[in-house]
Amino acid sequence: MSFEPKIVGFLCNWCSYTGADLAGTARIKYSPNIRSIRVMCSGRIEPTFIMKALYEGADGVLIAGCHPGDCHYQEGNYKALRRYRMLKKVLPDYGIDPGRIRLEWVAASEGEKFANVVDDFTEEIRNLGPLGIKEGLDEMMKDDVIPHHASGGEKGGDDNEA
Amino acid sequence: MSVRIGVYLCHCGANIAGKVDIDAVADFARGLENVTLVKDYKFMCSDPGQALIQKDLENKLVDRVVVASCSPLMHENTFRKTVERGGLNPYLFTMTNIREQCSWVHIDSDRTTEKAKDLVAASVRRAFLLEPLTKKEVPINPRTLVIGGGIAGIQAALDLAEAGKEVVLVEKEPSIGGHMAKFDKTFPTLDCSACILTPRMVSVGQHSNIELMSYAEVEDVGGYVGNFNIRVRKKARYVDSELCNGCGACWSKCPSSRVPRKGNVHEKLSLGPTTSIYMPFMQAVPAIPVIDRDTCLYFKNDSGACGICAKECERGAIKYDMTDEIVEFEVGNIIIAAGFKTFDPAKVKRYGYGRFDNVMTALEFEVMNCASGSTGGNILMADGSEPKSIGIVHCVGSRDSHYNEHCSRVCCMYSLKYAHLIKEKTDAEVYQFYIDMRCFGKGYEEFYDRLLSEDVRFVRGKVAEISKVPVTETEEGKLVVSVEDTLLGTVRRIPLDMVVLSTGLEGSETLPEIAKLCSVSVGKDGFLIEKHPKLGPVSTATDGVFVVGGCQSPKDIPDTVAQASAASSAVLSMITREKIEIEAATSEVDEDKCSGCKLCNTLCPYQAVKFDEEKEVSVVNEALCKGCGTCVAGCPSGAISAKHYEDRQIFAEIEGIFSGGL
Amino acid sequence: MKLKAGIYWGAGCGGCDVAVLDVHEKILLVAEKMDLLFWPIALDFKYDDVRAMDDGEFDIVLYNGAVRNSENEEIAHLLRQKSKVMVALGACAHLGGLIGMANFHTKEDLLKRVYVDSESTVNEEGTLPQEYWEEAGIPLELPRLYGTVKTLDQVVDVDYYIPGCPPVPEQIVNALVAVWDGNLPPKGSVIGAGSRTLCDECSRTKEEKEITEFKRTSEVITDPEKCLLEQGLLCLGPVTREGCGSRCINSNVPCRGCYGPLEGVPDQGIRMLSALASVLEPKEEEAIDELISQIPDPLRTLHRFSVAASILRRKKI
Amino acid sequence: MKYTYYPGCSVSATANLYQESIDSVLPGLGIELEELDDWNCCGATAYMSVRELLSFAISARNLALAEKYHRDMVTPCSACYLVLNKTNRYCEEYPDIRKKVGQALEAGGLNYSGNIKVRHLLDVVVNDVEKEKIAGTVKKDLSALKVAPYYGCQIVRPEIGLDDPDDPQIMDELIRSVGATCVDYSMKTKCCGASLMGTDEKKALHLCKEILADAERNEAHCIITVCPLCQMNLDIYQSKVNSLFGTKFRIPVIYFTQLIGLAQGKSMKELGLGRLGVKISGEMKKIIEGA
Amino acid sequence: MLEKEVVYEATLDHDFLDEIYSLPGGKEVKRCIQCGTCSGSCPQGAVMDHAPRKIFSLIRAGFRNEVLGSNTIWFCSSCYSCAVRCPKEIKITDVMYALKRLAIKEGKVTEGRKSAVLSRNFIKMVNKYGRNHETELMTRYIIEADLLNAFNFAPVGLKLFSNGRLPILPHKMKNVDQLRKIIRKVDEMEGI
Repeated sequence: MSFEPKIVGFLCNWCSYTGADLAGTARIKYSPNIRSIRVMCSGRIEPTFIMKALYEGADGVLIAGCHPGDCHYQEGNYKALRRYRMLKKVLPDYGIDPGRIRLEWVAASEGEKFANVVDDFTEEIRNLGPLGIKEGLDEMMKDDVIPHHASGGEKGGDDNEA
Repeated sequence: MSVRIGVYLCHCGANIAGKVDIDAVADFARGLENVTLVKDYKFMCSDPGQALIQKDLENKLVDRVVVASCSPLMHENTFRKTVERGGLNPYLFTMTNIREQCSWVHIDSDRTTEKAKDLVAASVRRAFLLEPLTKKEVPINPRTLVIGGGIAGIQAALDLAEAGKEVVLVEKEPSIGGHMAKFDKTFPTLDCSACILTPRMVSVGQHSNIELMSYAEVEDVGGYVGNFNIRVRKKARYVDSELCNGCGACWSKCPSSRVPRKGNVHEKLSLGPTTSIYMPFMQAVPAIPVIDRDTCLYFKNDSGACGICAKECERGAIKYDMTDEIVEFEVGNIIIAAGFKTFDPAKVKRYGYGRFDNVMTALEFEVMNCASGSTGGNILMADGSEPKSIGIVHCVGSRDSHYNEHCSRVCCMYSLKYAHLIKEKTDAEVYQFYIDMRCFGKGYEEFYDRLLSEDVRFVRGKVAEISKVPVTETEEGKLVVSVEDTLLGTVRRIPLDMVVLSTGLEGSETLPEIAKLCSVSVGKDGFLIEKHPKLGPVSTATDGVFVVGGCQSPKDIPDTVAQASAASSAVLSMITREKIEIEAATSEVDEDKCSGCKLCNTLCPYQAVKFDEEKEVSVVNEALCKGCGTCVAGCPSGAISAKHYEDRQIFAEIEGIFSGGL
Repeated sequence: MKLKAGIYWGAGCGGCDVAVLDVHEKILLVAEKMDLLFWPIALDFKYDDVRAMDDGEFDIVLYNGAVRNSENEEIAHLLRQKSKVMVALGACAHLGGLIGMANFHTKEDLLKRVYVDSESTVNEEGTLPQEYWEEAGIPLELPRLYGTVKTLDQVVDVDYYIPGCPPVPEQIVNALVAVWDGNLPPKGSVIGAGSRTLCDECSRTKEEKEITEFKRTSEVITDPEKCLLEQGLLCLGPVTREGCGSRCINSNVPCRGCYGPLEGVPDQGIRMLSALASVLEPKEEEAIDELISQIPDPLRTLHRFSVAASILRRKKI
Repeated sequence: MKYTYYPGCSVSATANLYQESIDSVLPGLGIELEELDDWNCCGATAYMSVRELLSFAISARNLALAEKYHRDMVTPCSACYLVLNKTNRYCEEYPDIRKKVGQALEAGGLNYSGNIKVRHLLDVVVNDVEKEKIAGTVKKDLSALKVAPYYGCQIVRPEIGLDDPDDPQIMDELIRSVGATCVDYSMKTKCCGASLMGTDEKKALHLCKEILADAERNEAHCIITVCPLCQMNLDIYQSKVNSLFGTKFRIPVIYFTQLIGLAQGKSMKELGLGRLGVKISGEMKKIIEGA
Repeated sequence: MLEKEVVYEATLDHDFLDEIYSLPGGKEVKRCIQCGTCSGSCPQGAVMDHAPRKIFSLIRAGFRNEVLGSNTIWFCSSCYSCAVRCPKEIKITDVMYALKRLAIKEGKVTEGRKSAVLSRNFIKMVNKYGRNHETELMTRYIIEADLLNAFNFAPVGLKLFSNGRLPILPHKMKNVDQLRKIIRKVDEMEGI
C-alpha cells in the first residue's frame, strides 16, 4: 500500500475554516488526508500545538489564516506568520524537513484554494515520506536498554563507584 | 466523578450517510473512553433530532454532548440552545464537522469514514475536558457617536435623532457636507447636489438630539460595546461660535490667501472664500468661519501684525487666543462614516498632472462646474478661453496594481455626467477613454444610452500617455493623448484642449488612525473591513462599531445613504435591546502564574490585556476580549488561557485524531 | 529519628553535589537531621549496600544528573525501589540539562567526535569504547551509552523536582526540611522554587515589548535597570521558573532557562519561541527571517536545558 | 569608494571614448574602479531571444567572478546593467533557473551565491558622491550650455528603483550640479530603437528622429547619454536620419562623463570628444571654449 | 486564420495560455484586461502585425500560430515602456522574449528572420571570443541576412572606423575555456 500522509490542519474560524466549508458547499474534492482543528484565530496557534501534532503522528501540519491585512482580529495572522517563520527555522535541528509545516492564507471565499492547498501539501508530504516521530522514537531508543552480556553473571557495582 | 459523553451522529439525509458509514462510526464511538451513549438520526438539526438530545440530557443520561454533523458555522448555535434547553451548560457541547470538511469533499468512502472516526475521537477527547462557561451581560448606553459628517454620517445621525436617540456627530472639517457638498449635479438624475443636501445639513445643525462637533477629531476610544469612552479634540476656530453670526465681514477684508496661486483662471477652483479666514462654502453648517493658522498673517508674524478680521467683526467674535478644547463623553455605539479621498494623479507622471496646464482632476473639474465655484460654473481653460475638445480619462489610480487594484465604481458614471455637462455648457467635443463601462445602478445604463445619443466619442482603451510633443500641425500647442482604440486595434493620437482625469477613490488619510482607535481592520485595499461582505455589510469585528459609506468601499450616493440607514437601524436594534451578551470564550489570566513580563501587553488588538500596576500582573478586560487567543499563544509562562480553547483541550483533540490509528 | 537519605549522580557534572555541600553551616543542620547512607561522590558506599537495604528504606533520595547510560538507569530503578521519596535534583535529572543537547546528535557522531576527530586525539585505528571485552578470560564491561539522553522521570516514577543548574543550595536544604517536617506538596510538584517565572523576582523595569534586533552579550553594554529582552538580549526569564535568586540577571547575563518551565507548559523552548516571535517588530516574511537570523543557534539557545524534556525529545534520525 | 568595474563589450570598442572619459573624470570624484578580471559578454538581449538559460549562465559567470571582490559591481552600459540585474532577479525568483545556472557555473568550477549588487555608473556618480563634491570640481562655467538628458530605456525600466520610469530626474540634477542648464523635454525616456537598428533600420531611425527633434525644439545644444548603444544610435546615425527625413540635425551626443569632464575643464582630446560622429561645433564650441 | 470569417474551436490551442503562463516571466499573463496601455505605449506598434494587447488576446484565445508567426515579437525593442505601465504588472517584454524562443524552437520564424540571424551570430561571436566583436558581428550579419543592404550600411561602418571606434582585432578574454565549459553544460541541460 502506498504511503498515505497524515496531516493536521489548524484553521482560523473566520477565513480558513469558512473557506474550507466553502470547498464543501461547492463539493470540490480533495484528498482526505487532512484532519482539521478549528481555532478562533491563526494567532491562537501555538508552535507547541504543531510539535504535539508532529509528535503524535502527523507527517505534515498545515496552518491557515486570513490574508495579511484581512485578519478578523486585525493582526493575529502576523503573529502566526512570525511564529511560523521561527519554527520553520528551528525544525531542521530536530531533523525535520521544514517543508513539513506550511502556512497558507486562505480567505473565506477561497474554497478552491483550500482544496488546492490540501492536495498540493498532501503530495509534497507524500514525497517527503513518513515522519513517524513517536514510533521512530521507540525505534531509536530500542538499544537504550540495560545490556546482558555473555558473561551473564551478576552485574553491578561491587567495585564500581559509579 | 465520571464523565458521560453522548455522541450524536447526523446522517443529514444522504449528505453524510451517503458517503460516511454511520454504523461504523457509531461502533467506533461506542468504544471510546467516557462515551456512554451513541445515537444517530436522519436530521439531527430537525425538531425530533434536537428533542433526542434534549431528552437524554433531561434524563441525565449524559453530561457532555458531541454532535457530529455539519459545520459548526452552520448549527453550533442551534445545538448550543438545544443543550441549554436540556439543562446543560452550552459550553459542555462540541461539534464535529463531518459534512463540509468530510463527506462532501472526499471521494473514497472508506477513507472518508476513517476521517469521520478520527474527527469524532478528537471531539470526544475535547468534550472530556470542556468547562462550563457563563455569558455576561452589559447595559447599552443609548447615545451614539457618528464619525464623519458627509452624506453617510448625516443620514445615519438624522435617522437616529428622528428615532429619539442622542447622537454626537464629529466632523474634522469646519463644516459638515463632505464630498457631496462640492458636487454640482448628481448622476444619473442630474439633480442639484446642493439642493438635496443643504436641507439635511441644516436639519443636523438644528436637531435637538444631535450634538454637532465640527472642526473636531476623535482622539481616543476606550471601553467596549454599549460603553465606549470617547475623547474628542475640538480644534480652535479662533472664532467664537456663540458670537459669530456668519455675516462675512471678516473674510471680505482678509489680506492673505490659504490657496496657493497658480496665476491663471484655474487658480481659484474652490468653493467659498480663498482667504485665510474662511467659510468652506456658503451653505456651511455650522455657518461659522475658521482661521487657517498656517497662512494667517496674524499667526505668521507672531507680532499680531494683522488683526484686520478682528477689527472688522462688529460682534467681537474673533478670538486669536482660543485653544483646542478636549471633550470626553460616553456612547454605546459608534458609526464610522469617515469617507474617502481621491487618488493623487501626480503619481502617474505620464499623464502630466501638475506639469501641464489643463490636465485636471475630476474633483477640480467638479468644482469648476459648480455655480458657486470661482468660474461661476463655466468650463474654461487655464487662459480663460473655452475649450474646443476635452478628454475624460477613466480608471486613473483604479484597476491598476501599481496604485489600487479595486474598481472605484463611481468614475464611469461621473465621467458620463461630465460629458453631459460639457455638451450642455460648451461646443467642445468630448472623448471618453474607458476600459469597461460599468453602469450598473438604477437608471445608469439609461444614462449611458443618453450620452451615446449626445455624440460623445467613446474610445475603449486606457490612455498610455499625455504629452505636449506635436507630430502633426494640428497637434501644435495641444495636449496629445496616445491611446490604443482597442476595438479598432489602432493606436490613436488625439489632440485635446483639456483633459479630465477620473481619479479613483481611496480610504481617507485619517482612516487607519480611526480604525485603530475603534479596533477595526483596514483591508489591503485601504478601506475598512466589514464583518461579512454579504451578511454583515455595516457591522464590524468589533461589537458596537459600524461602518458606512466611502470608508468601507467606494460607493455612490444611493448606496451610501442606504448603508447609513442600515447602520442606524442596526444601532437602534442594539439600543432597544438595552443589554448585550458578551463573548464567554475569552482569555483569562491566572494571576498566581503571571509574573508581569508584559510580553502579552502589545499583542491584543483590542487593548483588552493591560498591566495592573498594583497587582503587578497583566489582566484581561473580558468585555473587550474577543477570544482570538493571540495573547495565549504569546504568554511564555502559560498564565493566560483561552476559555473553551485551552491548551489541554487542543492537545486532547490532537491526541484524539491519532487515537484511532489514522 | 534521623531520616535515611541518599544522593546519587547520574549523567551530571557534579555541580549538584557541590551545591549540596555549598549550604555552608547548614550542612550541620543536615547532618543533625539526616543519615546519609549513599553518596558515591563523597562517601564510600557500594551498590550492594543499597541492594541489601529494604524496599522503601530510604526516606529520601536525591538523584542528580540525566539518564545517559545503562548504569544510570539501573541505579535509578534500584534507588526508586529502595526509597519512599524520589527527588530529581537539578536541571539534568529534571529536564535532561545541558547533557540533553546530545539529543541533537547521534550516538555514533558523538563517539566519533570524542574518540576520533577531536583535535587533541590520535586514534588512527578509530578505536571506540567497547561495552564488553574479554581479556585472558576475564570479562571487562562498561555500561552502555544510550543514544538518547533521558530525564529521570522518563525512566522511573519521580515524586518531586528541585530545578536548577545548579540548584540554589538553600533551596535544597528547604526541600530536605520539608521532607522531615512532613510538609510536602502534591506529588509531582517542583519544590525549592517559585510558582511564577523569573520576571516576577527580576528587579529590572519591564515595558511593552517590540523586538527590532537581537544582540549577543558581548555586543552590548547593558542598562542594569532595564529588561534584558528589551535590550535585544535573548533572556529566557519569561519562560523560566523563579527561585534561583536571579543570579544571572543580576550579573547582567540573560537567563538561560535552567529552572525549567512553569507547570502546564509542555515545552519550554518552543513556548519561548512562540512568545518571542509574537513580539518581533517586522511583518514581512523577509524582514522576519532577517531578524530571526540574528539569533545564534536559536533552538539550542531556547532549549539549552530542556531538549530531553521537550515534546519531540530528540533529533529525528 | 571602490567598485568592481564591468565595462562590457561596447565600451571597449565602439564606445571607447566613453571609457576614456571615465578614466579621466572618475578619480577626481573619489571613485575607484577595479576591472573585473577576465569578464565576458553580459549575455545581452540578443541572447535572451534565442537562448535564455545560456544568457543567464554566461551573465552569472561575471557575477560569480565578482563575488571575490566583495563590492558592488558597476557598469557604464545600460544594456549590461539590465541583463546582469535581470539575471540576479530571475535567479532569485525562479528556483529552477537558479539551480540550472548553478550547475552550469559548476561545470566551469564557479559558484554564485547571489550577493552581487549591480549598479549603473550614473547611479554611483549621482548617489554615492555628494553633489557639493561634484560641484567643487567644476572649473568652467557652462551655464549657457543647454543640455538635454537622454535616459533611454534600460536604466529606468524595468528594474524600477533608480528613478521614475516616465519622468526621471537624476541626470537632470547632475547637469545642474555641474553648472550647465538642463533642458526639460518629453522624449527623455523614449526608446531610440537601438536593438532594431540592425534589423529594421527605418523604424529605428524614425525613433531617433523624434528624440532629436524634441531636443532641438527645446533648444538643446547637446544630448547626454549613459549608454553606448543609445550614443551610437543618436550620434553615428544622425546623418542617416537627416538624409532619410530631410532634417538638419547637428546635435552632438556625448556621454554624461564627458559633460562632467568639460565642466572640470578637461580637454576635448582627453575626453575622447574628437571621435564623435557629430562634432562639437557652433554655439556649443563657443560656450566650451569661451568659458 | 484570422482572415477567415469563422474560426473553429478545433483549430485553436487552448493550452497555449497555460503554456505561456508557466514560463518564467509569464505568471501575470492571465490577468490581462485588454486595456491597451501596452499598445499605446509601444514605439513599434505601427509596424507590428498585432499590437501587444492583441497578442495577449490571441494567446488567451489559443491562436498559437498567429502569435508565434507574427512579427510583433521580433519588433519588440525591449524598451520596457509597456512592462512598467501595465496596470496588471504583466512582464510584457519578458513574455515577448519567451515567445521569440518558442517561435525559434518551433521553426515559426518568418518576418522576424533578421533579428533571429543577428541573435544567432551574436551568440557565435561570444562563444568564440567570450566577448562581442562588433566589427565581425556586423560583417557576418550583413553577409548572411542583409547582403542587399550592405551598401547602405557601409557609410556607418566607415564613420565608426574613421573615428577609431571599430577595432579590427577582437578583444579576447583569457579563460575562454571556462566559459565554453559553462556553455557546454547549458547545451547539455537543454539537450542541444
